[in-house]
Amino acid sequence: MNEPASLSTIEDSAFVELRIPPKAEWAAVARLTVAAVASRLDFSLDEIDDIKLAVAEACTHAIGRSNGDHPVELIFEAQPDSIIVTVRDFSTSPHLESVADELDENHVGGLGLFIIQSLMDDVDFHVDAGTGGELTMAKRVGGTF
Amino acid sequence: MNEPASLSTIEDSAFVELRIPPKAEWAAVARLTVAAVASRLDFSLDEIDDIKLAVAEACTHAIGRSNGDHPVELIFEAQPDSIIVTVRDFSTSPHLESVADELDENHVGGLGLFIIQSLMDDVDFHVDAGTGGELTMAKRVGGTF
Amino acid sequence: MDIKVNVRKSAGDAYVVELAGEIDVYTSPKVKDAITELIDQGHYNLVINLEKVRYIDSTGLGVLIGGLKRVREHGGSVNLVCTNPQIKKIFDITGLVKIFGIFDDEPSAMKALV
Amino acid sequence: MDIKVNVRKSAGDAYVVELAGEIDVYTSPKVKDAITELIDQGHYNLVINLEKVRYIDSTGLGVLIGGLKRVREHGGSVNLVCTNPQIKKIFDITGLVKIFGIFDDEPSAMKALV
Ligand SMILES: Nc1ncnc2c1ncn2[C@@H]1O[C@H](COP(=O)(O)OP(=O)(O)O)[C@@H](O)[C@H]1O
Ligand SMILES: Nc1ncnc2c1ncn2[C@@H]1O[C@H](COP(=O)(O)OP(=O)(O)O)[C@@H](O)[C@H]1O
Repeated sequence: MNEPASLSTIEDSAFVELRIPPKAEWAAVARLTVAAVASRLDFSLDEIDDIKLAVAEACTHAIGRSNGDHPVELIFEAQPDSIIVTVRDFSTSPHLESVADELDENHVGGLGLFIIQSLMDDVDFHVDAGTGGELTMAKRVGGTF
Repeated sequence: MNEPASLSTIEDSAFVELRIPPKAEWAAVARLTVAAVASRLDFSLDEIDDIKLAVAEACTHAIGRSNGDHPVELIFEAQPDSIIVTVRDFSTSPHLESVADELDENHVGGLGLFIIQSLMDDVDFHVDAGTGGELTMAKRVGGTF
Repeated sequence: MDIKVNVRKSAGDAYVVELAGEIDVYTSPKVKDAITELIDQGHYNLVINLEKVRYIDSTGLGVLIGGLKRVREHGGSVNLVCTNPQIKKIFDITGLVKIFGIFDDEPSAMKALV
Repeated sequence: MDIKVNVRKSAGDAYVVELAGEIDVYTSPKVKDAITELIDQGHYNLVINLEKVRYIDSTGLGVLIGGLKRVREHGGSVNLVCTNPQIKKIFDITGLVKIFGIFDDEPSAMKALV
């Protein structure tokens, strides 16, 4: 995506949703879609690359945890000055708990989660025994990194 | 997307779903997402451009018909040798009927619909008074155009 | 995912509208505004340079057709510069090649105006 | 959205693995296979050229780390060639700059192997 990021055109919150099969070959689709969404905001090209990578890491994790039955769901909330991305797997495998622990205790375990935490402004992981894991991350335009 | 299309990696049908707000600024996201999906199949770069344009035309129509309340929903079914794209608006405005007529009678009305019919192998439009319009289009790898 | 519009005066009373980027349902109003403004000012001989346009769809074509119709009412014309094969193809399949003059470079498009 | 892997013998017993494209969860197994094959053949001095890599994520880093660990067991090393700032940044934030030798061109990376 070597295009100049366009000026922000979002007035209120806008939601874009994407579902991909829980397989490695579809992670690239999530990456390109979030880049397209982020380029509607005032993010720099470097910031868009950061968001792309963070979302790819979240998908990789979700795909890895999946039992293959449910799609990986991504919700992109575009606000005037930030993007909030939620990645949901619907997998209820016990592995999920340990990921939550890693994030809760600020223990840098998986390299992927560490990258997400480094690139995004806010990261939150939440597990529900019934519905699976939900990773939410936010990045502000011209933010901290 | 000046990247070589990759070799086909799809064994069975795979579904990717996208929902965008019914506003002009989000059509580009649908375009980039479908290009990413299509590049998982054996389509040539020209064929991917055709699919992108056809999907953009369908989104433009759906956005134009929308009353702003419902997202535009796109379902991409990737098969080993073809892609099937369904674009659903959930708008039940009477305008829908006339679009169906145009397609049914092979009457080339809207330039956008004409472009879709020219670029894709199969096009079908279906209206349900309760759920809105649904445009389905398919393109085979190495197909007719 | 945006459009750049650059308008400049050329030889005689001709104007060049140079477009760069993607012309879709979101960006085509900007293109329309630029063309409408020129026509409102009484300029009816236009070259629209699409060399740097990577994408155009029916909303963009509609703007070009609309511009052509208006300048023709005043005996003017619109010539296009277009080299991208994918974009040429869209003019082909829609039959618009027969309506617009389409040229490989700006000097040829300009020369054909007069 | 794919990866090209090109392996070639260089000076001494060193090998160059040249990668082009995107290294992600889908493509990194191909990279891993190429590196594993070299190591299995007894080549422990590798230059991995990332100049044409536009994208890498943790799965790609994991493959590079895995390769480094294996060659080190045999007293070998892995040097990287990387010029893309976004990719350099990923090695920075993960602390991997301290573990890999990272160079601006292949001759420097090769020279530093021995
Ligand atoms: N910053 C680092 N420096 C050195 N080695 C690392 C670093 N981060 C991860 N590793 C190593 O890379 C391998 C893969 O890491 P990681 O992605 O965290 O594993 P996981 O598959 O559990 O997510 C592990 O062997 C780990 O020890
Ligand atoms: N192939 C064509 N040749 C000439 N004019 C055309 C062609 N296709 C469409 N037009 C004109 O372009 C304008 C926009 O067309 P169209 O997109 O079909 O309208 P709509 O908004 O109803 O979808 C109309 O004025 C139409 O007459």
